[in-house]
Amino acid sequence: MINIKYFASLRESLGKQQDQIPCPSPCTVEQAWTQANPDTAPPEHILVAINQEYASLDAALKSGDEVAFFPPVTGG
Amino acid sequence: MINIKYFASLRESLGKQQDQIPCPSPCTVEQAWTQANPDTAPPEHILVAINQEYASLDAALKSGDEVAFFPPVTGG
Amino acid sequence: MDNVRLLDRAYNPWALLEAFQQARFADATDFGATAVFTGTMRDFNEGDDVAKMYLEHYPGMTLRYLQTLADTAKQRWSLNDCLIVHRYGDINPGETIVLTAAWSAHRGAAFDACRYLIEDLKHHAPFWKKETLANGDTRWVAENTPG
Amino acid sequence: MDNVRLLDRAYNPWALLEAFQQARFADATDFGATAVFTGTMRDFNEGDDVAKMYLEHYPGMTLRYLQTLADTAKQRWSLNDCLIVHRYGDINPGETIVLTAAWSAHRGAAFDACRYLIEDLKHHAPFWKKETLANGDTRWVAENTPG
Repeated sequence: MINIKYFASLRESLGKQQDQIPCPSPCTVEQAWTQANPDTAPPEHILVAINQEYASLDAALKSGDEVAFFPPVTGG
Repeated sequence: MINIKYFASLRESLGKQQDQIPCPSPCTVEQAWTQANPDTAPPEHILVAINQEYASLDAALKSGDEVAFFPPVTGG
Repeated sequence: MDNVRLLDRAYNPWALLEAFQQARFADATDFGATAVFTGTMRDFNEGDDVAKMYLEHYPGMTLRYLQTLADTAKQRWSLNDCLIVHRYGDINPGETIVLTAAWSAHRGAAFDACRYLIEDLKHHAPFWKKETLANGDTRWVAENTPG
Repeated sequence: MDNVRLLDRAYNPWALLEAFQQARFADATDFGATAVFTGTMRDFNEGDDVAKMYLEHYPGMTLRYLQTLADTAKQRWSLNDCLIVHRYGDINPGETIVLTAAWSAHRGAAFDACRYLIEDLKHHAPFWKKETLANGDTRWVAENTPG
């Protein structure tokens, strides 16, 4: 399984804070998004983290990974 | 009269912290130095202030001015 | 001595700095320069009055990201140490959101490292601000201002 | 609120900052960024152990110079305020010699102004350091290190 998390405005616009999907091998981040959100393309400036480190949409996932999607950060 | 002040290493090497000299008009800062210290040329990197504002060796003095000579500053 | 901290309530940045420096450098006299930045919540943004703010973050990733950032800065500038403190949750105008600090033998390194910490944090640390305006509307802050 | 101060004894820079900010910005929530620099006396310089230091200055010119510097910075960067504190007289290792700080709506202005204050001060404010080494020798510090 892949654990997906959504944050901030993305979490609100999707109306959910997480998903859990099966992990067909191989599976990229973008494929995981599409599987979890078949009717919604990933927003243009979306950021991705795999296991809490920044990654790209074409990075490969393996079972048990935590993948997070979030908008540009605004801390500080 | 011109009031002259010396600071820090310059004060120590000259062995005095101030001088008072008459003010022949016109009189530059360098002439005031020479009058007060006839046997000693002004050190190469000497700094000058007239009435507590930076000035140059060729600036003109008038009676009652306070002129200060000091080495490069090392505060902060 | 933790040099990266996440806090869920208001803090006094100066008291925190004093305590950190006391504990971390009690008898040390080998740093000559300290540079500090604090970011405070303003009561206006993009022309609107802001009543309060909610700061969401990504628990787990946040601390991890900031610790790597602090470690990177310490190596890159040979710092004696550095410090990053960041709020999350509900925040009121006038409260300190973020604090970055760097201790070094030389002022150039301290300044450069302190600024690097806040710039990098603003661009990469997983925090998101949601403002509540004076009229009750809420909105996510779209992007940070340039440094 | 005096934003330029000369002190003849040890001070706690963080407590001073807290008091200044409290008095100066009590209810103000219009500054978003504060940048601070403190310079601390080290116990070594140019390869030698330093036991203590005497900081001579030019009374009268010093305050005047620093006040002009503070006013210039406030105008140049549209600061909410800035602060310069400097010791003179006898100083021991570990004590804070100088503090510069700048408050602004934006972090770039706060950083740039804070750094300008310390750089200009180091090159122009009439202070001179005389070190007493661990072996009892005394010497005037010849020049400041580059920023």
